[in-house]
Amino acid sequence: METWPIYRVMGPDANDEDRVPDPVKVKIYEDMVLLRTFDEKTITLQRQGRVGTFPPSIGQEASEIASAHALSKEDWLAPSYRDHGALYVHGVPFENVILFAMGKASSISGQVRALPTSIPIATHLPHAVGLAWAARRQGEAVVAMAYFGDGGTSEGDFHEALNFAGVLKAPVIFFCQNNGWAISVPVRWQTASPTLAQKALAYGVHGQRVDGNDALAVYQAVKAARERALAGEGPTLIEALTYRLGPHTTADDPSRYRPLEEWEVWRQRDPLVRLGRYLAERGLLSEAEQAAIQERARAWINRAVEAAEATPPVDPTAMFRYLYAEPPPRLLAQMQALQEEIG
Amino acid sequence: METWPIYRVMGPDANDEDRVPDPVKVKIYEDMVLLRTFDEKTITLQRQGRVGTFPPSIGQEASEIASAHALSKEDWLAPSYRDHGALYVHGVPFENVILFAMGKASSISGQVRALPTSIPIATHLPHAVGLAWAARRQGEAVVAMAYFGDGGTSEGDFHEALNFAGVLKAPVIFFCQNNGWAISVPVRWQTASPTLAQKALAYGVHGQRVDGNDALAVYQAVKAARERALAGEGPTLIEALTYRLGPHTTADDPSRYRPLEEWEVWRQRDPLVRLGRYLAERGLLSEAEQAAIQERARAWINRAVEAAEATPPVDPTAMFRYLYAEPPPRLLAQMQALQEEIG
Amino acid sequence: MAEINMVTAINQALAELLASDPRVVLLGEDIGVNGGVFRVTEGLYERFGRDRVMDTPLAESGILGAAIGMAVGGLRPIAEIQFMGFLYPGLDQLISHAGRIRHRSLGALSVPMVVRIPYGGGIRAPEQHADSAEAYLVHTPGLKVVVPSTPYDAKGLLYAALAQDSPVAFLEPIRLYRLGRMEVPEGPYQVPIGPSRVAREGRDLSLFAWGAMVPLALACAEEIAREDGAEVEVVDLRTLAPVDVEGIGRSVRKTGRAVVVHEAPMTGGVGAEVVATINETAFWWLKAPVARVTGFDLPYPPYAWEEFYLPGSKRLLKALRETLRE
Amino acid sequence: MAEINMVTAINQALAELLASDPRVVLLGEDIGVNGGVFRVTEGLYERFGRDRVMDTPLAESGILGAAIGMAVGGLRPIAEIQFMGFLYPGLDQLISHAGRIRHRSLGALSVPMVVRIPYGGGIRAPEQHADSAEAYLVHTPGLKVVVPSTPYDAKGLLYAALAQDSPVAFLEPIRLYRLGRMEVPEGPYQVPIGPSRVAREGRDLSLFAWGAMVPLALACAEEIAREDGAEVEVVDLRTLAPVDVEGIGRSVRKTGRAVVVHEAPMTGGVGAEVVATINETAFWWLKAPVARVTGFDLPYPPYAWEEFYLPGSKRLLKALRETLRE
Ligand SMILES: Cc1ncc(C[n+]2csc(CCOP(=O)(O)OP(=O)(O)O)c2C)c(N)n1
Ligand SMILES: Cc1ncc(C[n+]2csc(CCOP(=O)(O)OP(=O)(O)O)c2C)c(N)n1
Ligand SMILES: [Mg+2]
Ligand SMILES: [Mg+2]
Repeated sequence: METWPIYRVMGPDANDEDRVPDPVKVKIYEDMVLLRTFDEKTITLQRQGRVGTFPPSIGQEASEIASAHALSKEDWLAPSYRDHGALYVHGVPFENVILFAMGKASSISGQVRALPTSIPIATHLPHAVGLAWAARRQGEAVVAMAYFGDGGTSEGDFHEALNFAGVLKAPVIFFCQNNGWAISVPVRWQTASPTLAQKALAYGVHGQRVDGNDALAVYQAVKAARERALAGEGPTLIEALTYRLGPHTTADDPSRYRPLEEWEVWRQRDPLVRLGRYLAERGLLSEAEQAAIQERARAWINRAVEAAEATPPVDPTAMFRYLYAEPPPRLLAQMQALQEEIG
Repeated sequence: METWPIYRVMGPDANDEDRVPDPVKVKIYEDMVLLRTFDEKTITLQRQGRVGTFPPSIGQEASEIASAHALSKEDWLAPSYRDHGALYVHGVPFENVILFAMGKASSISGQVRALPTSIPIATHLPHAVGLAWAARRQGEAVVAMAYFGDGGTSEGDFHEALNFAGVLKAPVIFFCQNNGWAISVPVRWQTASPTLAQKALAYGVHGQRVDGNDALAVYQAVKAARERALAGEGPTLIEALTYRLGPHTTADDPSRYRPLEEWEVWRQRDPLVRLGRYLAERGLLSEAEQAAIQERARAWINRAVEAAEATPPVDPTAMFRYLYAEPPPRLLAQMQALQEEIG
Repeated sequence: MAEINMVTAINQALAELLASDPRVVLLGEDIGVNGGVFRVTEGLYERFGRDRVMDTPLAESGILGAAIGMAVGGLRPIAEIQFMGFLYPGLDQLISHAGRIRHRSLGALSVPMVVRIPYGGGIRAPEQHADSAEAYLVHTPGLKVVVPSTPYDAKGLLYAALAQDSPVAFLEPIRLYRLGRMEVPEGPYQVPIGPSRVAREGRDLSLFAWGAMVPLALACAEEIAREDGAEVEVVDLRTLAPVDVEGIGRSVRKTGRAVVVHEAPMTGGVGAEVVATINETAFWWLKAPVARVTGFDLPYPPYAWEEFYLPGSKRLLKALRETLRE
Repeated sequence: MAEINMVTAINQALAELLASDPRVVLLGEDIGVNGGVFRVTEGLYERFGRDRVMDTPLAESGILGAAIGMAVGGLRPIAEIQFMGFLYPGLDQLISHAGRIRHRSLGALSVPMVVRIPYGGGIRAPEQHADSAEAYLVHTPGLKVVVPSTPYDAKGLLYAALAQDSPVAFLEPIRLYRLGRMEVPEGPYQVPIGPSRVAREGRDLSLFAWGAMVPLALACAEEIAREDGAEVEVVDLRTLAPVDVEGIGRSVRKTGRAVVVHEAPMTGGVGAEVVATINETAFWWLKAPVARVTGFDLPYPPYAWEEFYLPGSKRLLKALRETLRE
């Protein structure tokens, strides 16, 4: 049986750190801070009833942010419900992320090459295969990357997508954030496979484990997978080992199922603290500079939330506008009925 | 990467042959002959319009028959459309198999512990997991075995079932007949995985390749998987390497997609000829005795087909009888309407 | 008798069933340690253990398929699908197998399983967490489909569901989970599957509803009585499949007018079946066309639009008044 | 113009589309080297190669999901599901994604894909190879559903389907594949999606049908004309979603009577939607209840029962006569 080493860049005996450009390291840090700040803020907003149910990424910022930084803007993203961070990095304005949390907007916007976040688990993985295939057929040197969780590996669509991708040698990256839990179900109840990366063996595709709290390792792993894909060497399944420090969503209470000790261990591995320490040690960003970044993020998010709340309420009939290029007669009649109803 | 040796019993450097009792060897041969005889007959009947579309097992008799012989009658079978041979071994009277081919009966009958043949590919694999779990909960020392093909490994339900079984350590055997083709699609277009057995690695379950044209090896492999399952060691995925010598079904023309040379190679490996030669060499069944068995099978099948054709046509309203223990009012009204319609 | 809400009523029924029948097992995502995302299975894992209250991998087809095997194999599985929008990856198991095994085995095997499915909107849930997909199930031969609208019916229908020889989809209106309390007896009792329930008698119009639309229907009926002096009969269908042909016909033959209300999109919804059933059983009594008041022919929208999408009292009252007027 | 059957008409359309639009790709099980189990894609693999006519692994959700990705990514995929009974494992992709991406992205993305699905009974096929599951699709917002009943319509609807900005389910009645020939022009032309087609004019009763029920409907209409002297208008719905509200209403307002015929089980079938649509658009013109003539509320039975299960002329003539008499 192949062994499945965990790729690290920031660890003691790791290397490759010079392959990540310094400005990228700093930008990843800034984006991680922004995401953390937003998630914390939004949990509060949710408690106040100002946004709906919300899935924070707290603890997963390294894999969430650094992975997306390794992509080109021409690449396609197929995100899950927890991937507003990656979407932001890929080009969705954070203003839009906030409006989406308020139920007022789509999860994507503008010209960004991304699908709306997939709510049904893992069912978007086949889309990534199709996007990758479409890009290749149209002669574009781009990849498609799907985000999903450890729980997602149990769904049939995970299997069908990886198998398709293997057969087609499609330029796809399957980016699995193994955050230890699928809501209340621990990975060991999710599968008897000792690792998720080795599931790649079932499809003749490359499998790669990476320390998901090591932003630089995540960045490098995705970069490498991307290069392999573009070189025609086929898809990669990346298992990023990380941890969800917060609740599954604001509707969830992890104390019901998750041992506090486990959480304590992972809190010590906070990817944001880790990258901050690294940047300080390397002289790339002093503690004071980091504090300033955090302060700016807070201020920016506060302003953006206020702005989002100040946007006018949704136009009730707007929901009729998008399903079809031309709404059929019955739908138009329904729209008119609603118009009358609301006066 | 683990290597995936192919388990053989009848090969030159193989052993274990003494572990299969001689009477079992003979019975397996007889049943293989009966299946071959029936399949050949039915292809003719279909051409004459006397039965509907029919999927013969010609070339796969060793894996089809010997696998079922390794089970206990208390075990549960979850067959596919091509598994009338296994069903017969497990207890479905061949008379019933014939009536089913005529569209007049269920694929199962009587007290046999088997599901109706699954028509949608691989969607019955989760049933085997449930059956195994039910048996265990009820304290029965039995296993469930699902039959499916190489194409079936691509379906999401294959994945979900193996993953469930792995987590539950359920006493299930997943018996995959890799006959090289899923209708017109060769295995290498079905998956980029070099073997099907290694897909077991994705689920932490045992994977086993076996020469599917070696009846004794198939028998032993299933026996071993069964013992492992009953010992609480969990499920096994068996990949039986065999070949479909005939068409996918009577509606199929393999010359459209299948190289004749490949077929020639496998025809030389006819499992029936191979087992016959073995039995003759070992003095278990002379050539004359084999000829007599074949003759008896032909006569029996001919009589049975005639008897089946002589059964009265179906009672039109019988189809209303089984869906519910008590048909609801609208269904009863539909039945009455049909009764009036046919007068 | 204690006054309890629907979550507690279902929980109580599940606990009693687990305690009294060793064949009963529960399976689903997050139903064990966590007690279910709606807390419907709270405390059952602790009491009955992991072999009876099974946290499964995240795979709906696997869950339903395993439940089918368990049911054929002699257990009485109660599977949970976390939200109705996540039933679809497992729909094949219900259509191709659960609903057919009895038929295909000519009665030799049956599939006595229950699938619990929280459904419907109105709670500001994230996208795709508010679907009402009962129409797919109702059109699937071999399945029974029930939808309680009160704690009492929830418990009684669940008992009845588990006593069937057929698979039963048990739809739980999320919006009603904690909306009201009523007296619910301890211990077993069945609410029969099949007959609808007249939730409010009336002579002027029959209003057909199920699930979370029932309280809305009742409220509108009261308002019509108060404001318009007409008496609306509210029929809680309760069982959607097999459809209560006789109950629907009887009510409309009495009132001569009908409205049907549901959350799902109009086109091809169960409302169409109700209209067709009325057409077949009460056509000559009809004094006006039957009105359908439904969700729009759109995917359920993001929650800021929810109040406009779902049928509310304005939309329903308008239809009632128009139908009464014709 | 050549007289060709429906298989050839679809094949011709596919070949022309592949030749004229590099964005078109075909994918499915056995559609390439083998030319499809019904030979609909015959010769296309040889002509356009494996990158355009793709034999896929055996996985319906994978096929439909990949097609969705291709469509969003700028291609025009035409996926094949080998038989309608095997659509169910992939249904989630249509319900959760194909039909929603445009809506959920507020129009930023669209999913211009076609899913070809052979369907229906009458050819002594094995179990589960004869389903008519159009009702599931019709109730799914965002999908369009078309069903040709002639070679001409098959080609024209396929062209129209591929020109949509929405996913289109293109249902091919297996029984009609080789049943008749008619003149079909070479080159592109569209049969518009939406409007139904009056296949036979009549003033006494409107008979709604689609797919393989259309020839049956026409034959029965002729017989009624001959034997009973009444003129039945046969409306081939052709598009099932979006439903042709106007066309249905117009015909019934003219005739005052209606029958709808389909192969699928009655309860919750598209026939119910037709009845409900008539109720809403022509109630005051109706002189009799609308009759539904359908398959029974059973899974499609083994083929020895097929002739009793499917609506045939006896069942349809009886309903027509009863409806004319009332
Ligand atoms: C098909 C489907 N089934 C169930 C759910 C409900 N659900 C939402 S998130 C979740 C757990 C997902 O766990 P994982 O894949 O590990 O991702 P994570 O939330 O940990 O990022 C479940 C069961 C869903 N969204 N989709
Ligand atoms: C879900 C589903 N999709 C498609 C089909 C149509 N079909 C029937 S058999 C077959 C090929 C099966 O190949 P394999 O699994 O290798 O089994 P074999 O026929 O070779 O025994 C296909 C595509 C089906 N029956 N079910
Ligand atoms: Mg997780
Ligand atoms: Mg095969």
